[in-house]
Formats: sequence, C-alpha cells, structure tokens
Amino acid sequence: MATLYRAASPDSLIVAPVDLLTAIYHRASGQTHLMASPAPEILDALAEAPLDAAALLAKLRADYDLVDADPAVLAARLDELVETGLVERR
Amino acid sequence: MRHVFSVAIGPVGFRVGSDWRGPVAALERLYASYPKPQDGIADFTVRLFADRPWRRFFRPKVMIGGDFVLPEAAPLSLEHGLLAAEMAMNLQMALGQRRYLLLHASAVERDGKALVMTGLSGAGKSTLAALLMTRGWRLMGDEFALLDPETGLIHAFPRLISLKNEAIAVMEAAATGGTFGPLLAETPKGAIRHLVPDTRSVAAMFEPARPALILFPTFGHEAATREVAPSEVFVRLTQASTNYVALAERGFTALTRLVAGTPARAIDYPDTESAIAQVEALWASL
Amino acid sequence: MGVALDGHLLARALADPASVATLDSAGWQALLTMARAELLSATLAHRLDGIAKPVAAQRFLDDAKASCAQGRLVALWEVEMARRALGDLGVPVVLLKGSAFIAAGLAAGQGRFVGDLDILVPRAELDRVEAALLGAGWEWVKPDPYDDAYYRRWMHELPPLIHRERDRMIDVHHTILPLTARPTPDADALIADSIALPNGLHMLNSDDMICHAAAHLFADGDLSGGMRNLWDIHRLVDDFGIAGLAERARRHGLASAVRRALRLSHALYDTQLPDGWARSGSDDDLYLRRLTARDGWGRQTRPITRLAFYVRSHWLRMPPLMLARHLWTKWRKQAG
Amino acid sequence: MDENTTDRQANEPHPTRRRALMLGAATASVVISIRPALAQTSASVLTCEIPVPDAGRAGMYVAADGSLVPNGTKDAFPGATKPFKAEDVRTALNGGTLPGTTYEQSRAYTAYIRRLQHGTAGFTCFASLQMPRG
Repeated sequence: MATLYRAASPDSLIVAPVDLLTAIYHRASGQTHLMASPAPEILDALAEAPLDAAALLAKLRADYDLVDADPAVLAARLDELVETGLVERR
Repeated sequence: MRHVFSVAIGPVGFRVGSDWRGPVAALERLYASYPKPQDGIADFTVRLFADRPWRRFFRPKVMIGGDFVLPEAAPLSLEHGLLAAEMAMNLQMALGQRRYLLLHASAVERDGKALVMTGLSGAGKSTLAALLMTRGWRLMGDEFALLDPETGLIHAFPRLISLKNEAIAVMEAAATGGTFGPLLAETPKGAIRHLVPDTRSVAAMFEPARPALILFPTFGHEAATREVAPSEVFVRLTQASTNYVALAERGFTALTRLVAGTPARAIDYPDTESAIAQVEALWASL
Repeated sequence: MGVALDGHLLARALADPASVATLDSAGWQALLTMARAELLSATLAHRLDGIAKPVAAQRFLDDAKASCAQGRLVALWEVEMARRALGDLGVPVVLLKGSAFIAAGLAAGQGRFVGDLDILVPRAELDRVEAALLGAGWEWVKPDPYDDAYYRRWMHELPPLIHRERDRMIDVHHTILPLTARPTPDADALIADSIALPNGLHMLNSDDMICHAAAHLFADGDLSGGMRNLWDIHRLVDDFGIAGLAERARRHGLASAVRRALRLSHALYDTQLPDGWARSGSDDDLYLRRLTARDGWGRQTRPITRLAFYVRSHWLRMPPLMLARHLWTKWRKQAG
Repeated sequence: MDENTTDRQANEPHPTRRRALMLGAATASVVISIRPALAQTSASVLTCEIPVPDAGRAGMYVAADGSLVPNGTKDAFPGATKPFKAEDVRTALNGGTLPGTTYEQSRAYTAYIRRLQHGTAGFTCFASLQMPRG
C-alpha cells in the first residue's frame, strides 16, 4: 500500500500570512515555521484526510493551475514537511 | 550574602548579592532614584561571588551567578564588578524572562508611541537611543524592549545605559549634567562607562507605549532608508529575542501582531547627526 | 521569620500550602528562589493555587507555570517524535520519569519540568532502536571512544543521542540502574508489566515508577535534585497507594532504597507510610541534611556533606577496582 | 499580513478562481523553522570562553579537521593551554588567527569549535557567535 501523508489537524495550527511567506505556529510542537508556496497549499490539501502522494498531486492539480506536476519535486516538498513534524508518514 | 542591593527596573525586580562591597556601592549610587521591587520580592536573583574563598582578597575575580547561568561565563576583575552586576542582570532577563517577549533592542518614546531599534552590536542602537534621550525623547531602554503579549504594548526597561568605546565621549558631550558611572577600562568588551537615564525616563518607567516604528540601523554607510519586508522583520525579531520560542503561542501571537501593525525601516547612516535627522524625518512621516 | 533557611522551607510550603501565610517578604523571596533552584517553582505554583500571596509572588509563580507549560509541550512533542520513529518496530517502548508523568496526565506531572526524554526498551532490541533513531535525525552527542565503550559495556543506557534539528536529548535505557550497581532490577518484568498508553507507547506500572525513582535517587546519583525526586515519589504514592510496593521493591532488589525514599519523603512531605516503615534509618538525618542543602539565595550549602554523597555515588555505581580504573582513565586524560 | 491571525480553518476558503501553483525545484527549500536564539544576546550580556578541547577530553590532540585524536598523533596539535575568548573566536571564524597559535593550528582549533555540540563545554558560547545578528 502506498504511504499515506497525514497533516497536523487544522485546529493545531495558527496560520498568519505575512507577505509572500506564511508564518505557521504549530501548537503540538511549539514550533514556528515560515513557509513559501507550495507548502501552505500542501498542508491545506491534506487537511481533510490523509492522502498518498499520487492522490495529493491529483488534488493539487484539481485545486490549482499546477505549473510543474513533477512527483519527484512533490516528494521533496513532503520530505521537508515530514521533517518539521507538520506532516506524518503512515 | 554579605552585601545586598535590590532595584526595580520597569516591571522587573532584581536582587543582587555580592561578596564585595564595591559593586553594591556602585549600584546604590547609580540606581539611587529607582524604586525597589514590588512587595520586596524580586523576580530575579544575581550573585557576585569568589569561586575560592581567598579570591575575595587575593587577585579577586568576580564570578557571575544567579537564578539562570551560562556555564561558560568568564570571571571579571573586581574593578569591573559593576559591569559584572549589569551583565548578570541582563543574563537573567535573556534566559529567564517569561512574561514579556524580550527584544534585544533599544526603545525611545514620544507622544505615547515607541520607536524600537534593533541590530548588530556596534550598529549604534544604544548610542542613538541615548542621544535621542537628550533631545526630548523618553528613554525606554538601551538594551531590551519588552513586548507585552496581552496588550501589544512595549514596556520600558531603562537600566543603566551601557556606553562602549567611542560612544563614551559622544555622550559625555551630549549629556552634560548626566550622572555617569566610573570609566571601566579594558573590559572584555573594551572601555565601558554607564550613564543613568534622565530623571524623566526613570520617573515614567512604568508607562508602556504603543510600538509605532521598528528601525534596523547600520552604521558606516551613506545615509539611506529602505523598507524591510514583513517576513524579514519577523525572522530578524525572532532572532533578536532570547525567549521567542519559550513564550510559545503567546510569542507567536505577539510577534505577528507587532509585525502586522508596525512599519519597519532599515537605515544606513554615516554619523550620529545624520542618523538623528533620518529618525526624525521618518517619525514625522508616520 | 522563625523558619529554617534551608530546603525545609520549600518542603513545608509544598506539603502544607497554608503555611506560607506566615511568610514575610524575605521569606517569600527565599522560598521562590529555592523553588526555582530545585526546579520546583511550577510545582509550587500549582500547590499554592488559591492561597493568598503578595502580587509579586503571584506573578513569579504565574511565570513559572507558563514556562513549565511550554516545556511540557516540547517534551510531549519529543515523545510524539520518538513514537513516529520507533512505532513501526514492534518493540515495546516504555516512557520513564517526567515524560511518562506528563504523557499519562499523572498528578506527579503537574508543574514537573521535563528535561531529556528517557525511554526503556528490551536489551535485545537496542540495535534496532538505535538504528531507527539515527535514521530519524538523532546523532551521538560525544564521539569519544573511551566514553562510548564505557557506556556500552557498563551503563544501563546507550550513550546519549541528540536530535540535530530540535536539539533535544534522548536516553535509551535497557534497565533502570547501571550494570555495575549492586541491585539488579528485573528489567524483563519492568517491560512485561508496563502499562500501555493511548498512543501505543508504555509507562511503568505505578509500583515500578516508585522503584525507579528510588533507585535513581539512591543508587545512581549524588542526591542533587533530590527534593524534586522525592516530590515525584510523594505524588505517585498519593495517586496510587502503596499496596503492592514492598513486594515489588523486593523483586527488584530495591527494598531498602524504596523504604528509605518513603521515609525521607515522609519526613519532608508527610507522605503516607506502610505499617512498620516509620522507624527511621540510622543515617536518615544525614540524607535530609544533604537533600535540603540550599539557601535563600539559591546556593547549594553544606559542601562537605555534598562531597560525601558525591563520592558515595561513584562508589555505588562501580565495584572498587573498576572505580579505580575509571578515575585513573579520567585522570590520565586530564594530565595529558 | 492580517491584523489578527486566524485559525487556518476560518482563514482559507477554497479558491474560487484557480490559482497558479509551482512545486518549485527539488533542491530548494520552502520551510524555515525558527530555532531558539537562546544565546543570541549572550555575547552582549556576557563574555564567554571556549576551551579546546573541553575538560572532559583534556590531553587529546586536535587534528586538522577538528576531530580529537590520541595525544602524540602525527600532524595533530596539542590542546590550547587557555580557553579562547569569544571575541578571538569570532575573529578566527571570520578568517583571522587565534591568539598564540600558528595558522594551521588555528585552523584545526577553529574546525574543532565548529564541531562543538550541545552539552560540550564551549557550545553555548559558540552558539552565541553563530546566531544571525541583525
């Protein structure tokens, strides 16, 4: 079975768009992250339910005009979010 | 401890114990006009002590202790005991302050609004604040500005102004009639002389002010003023704060609110006169 | 003030919060400073909830609570990250000490400052646990070959690991006392009888938690931080009682350590004692002198007593010949 | 930035118009995590020192890459007799030479200092020199 990615629940996050960057406070970890697109959008896409990488890519394509739908790049983005603990692999 | 001194600096109470009379005598003279901690209970305790009994007398070395310590602190000579006390009080704030978001910044106030200046040591934020004090501004603090997460207001922390090297002569000329501490030569940070904030700044130390401008000064270039992107202000202020992470959600809320509501500029300045003019011009344009 | 200016001041305030009514400002200052130095300031804050106190004291204690709440969040996050790293190994992972108290929501966790994350795993699984942690961003703290060999051969834990991003340490134990110590707790029973938490991790059962706290206090340390350790024990006894404790302590070879811990906790905090345990040990007074060696400036006092317990702590951990070898190696390194 | 930060739920309605989105380059980073600036101001509140090596490992030599090796190791340097002041280390990190050392020796010591970790003597002091200042 493909790995599922689960994002921190929306009520555990405080999101403050700053300018091009978005500041996110994660209540569970006490950490602040400053992130550029597409990280906030990925968190948003995973907010409702955990998805595997392919389903996530499909959802991003549906929600946005996705310029570069490259699975390898999405994997790199997800790795970064997993590292912060904002996304969990299951 | 043998010699004891206590003082309130803005909303924070300190108690200093010392193995020697000297540092306490200097503190008593310079902080003479300051109130004592509320209820006689200090928020932080500082200890100046000899690490071996004979070090009280023989080549005395002042060790810095207190509620919060850094393990690698180097001792100072007894002549620099006042500096040791000041550094130890600052250290308690840097490591132990949990009520206010602590910004490593100087702050001055006019018309109930605060100008907050932060930057590299050597950028002149301390000297600029002291100079502005001599020109009609109220000094809120030359080292730390305290942001209240509940109200978004800046609280004053007007400890002794710590003048270093060239700034000493500048302020001796500008603050005629001011009360100065002894000249401390050849400290680990160079020459240091403390200046007592003026009467008005001390008298108003419990009055907070709404932040109106955040300034990042840099010394040594042609006069210039730039806008600073909010995200850059945000990151720089997290790094100018020793307790941002420790304040958790309160810190985040306080800082995002500050950044959203306060204009920020970076200024380059070739000399202090230009800097003062740039500050006044910016302030007038708000 | 009429109150002895040592740790008894703090002990009395914790055990009998109403007693602070007699404090003057100097007494409050001493109490608060001591509590901070013993890492008990947030515990004190919770104990003194609802008790009248000066405004400045209230503010001090509120700050301590807020600081502790943030520390708790960070500690729980470390627990969660360890769960993510180790959850799929199929290995029982038992949280120890403060992390367990707060993860399980115990009274002992209220106001408890938590430092490193301590976990217990079966000795046979150490290699897999180590590999999983290294794969998830933890790194060795010290690359020193002697210390490393020493740890692996003699200690009850892996050399400490630190997470490269989060700067937090984890101690991975396979039992609760060094292999060189004389009592040898039954590590298999600790794990077999541990209690599962909702997140899939475990904690020791209550008797074992008390045994561990006592073992840590007497067989493994020089009693620094002992007031907090005994407070843990006091709260655990309060919460869970002492019905099976004596039996369990015997099984781990910790009967005398646990009896002593409870006697001292009784002396400081009025902890309830099983029948027949009240008779004080010959040197309990010496232990109490060590435990309460703290003055109103937050300084440690009674250096001779402290030194005696320091030497004792090394003595207990190592057989004499090994102690000599250890001190020799350390000395050689100093001497270069 | 909004005047008031809001919870994510309330904050982001699904886009009514399709917005362009780029995943970017695989090697780029899109998240900065704020780390504690614990010691950031300590350089200004305190003078600190860094022993090379720390007392627990006194007597070991420092190799060119900064690792600690047994004493007498060829091409490695004995530890420094006195701890270095923060200011001296700052200068050395910016390309200068530590006082009382040769060029190679200073390089080795600086490499050691760069490898300091949490829990080792000198780490907090080093960390205070590392923080972005500005």
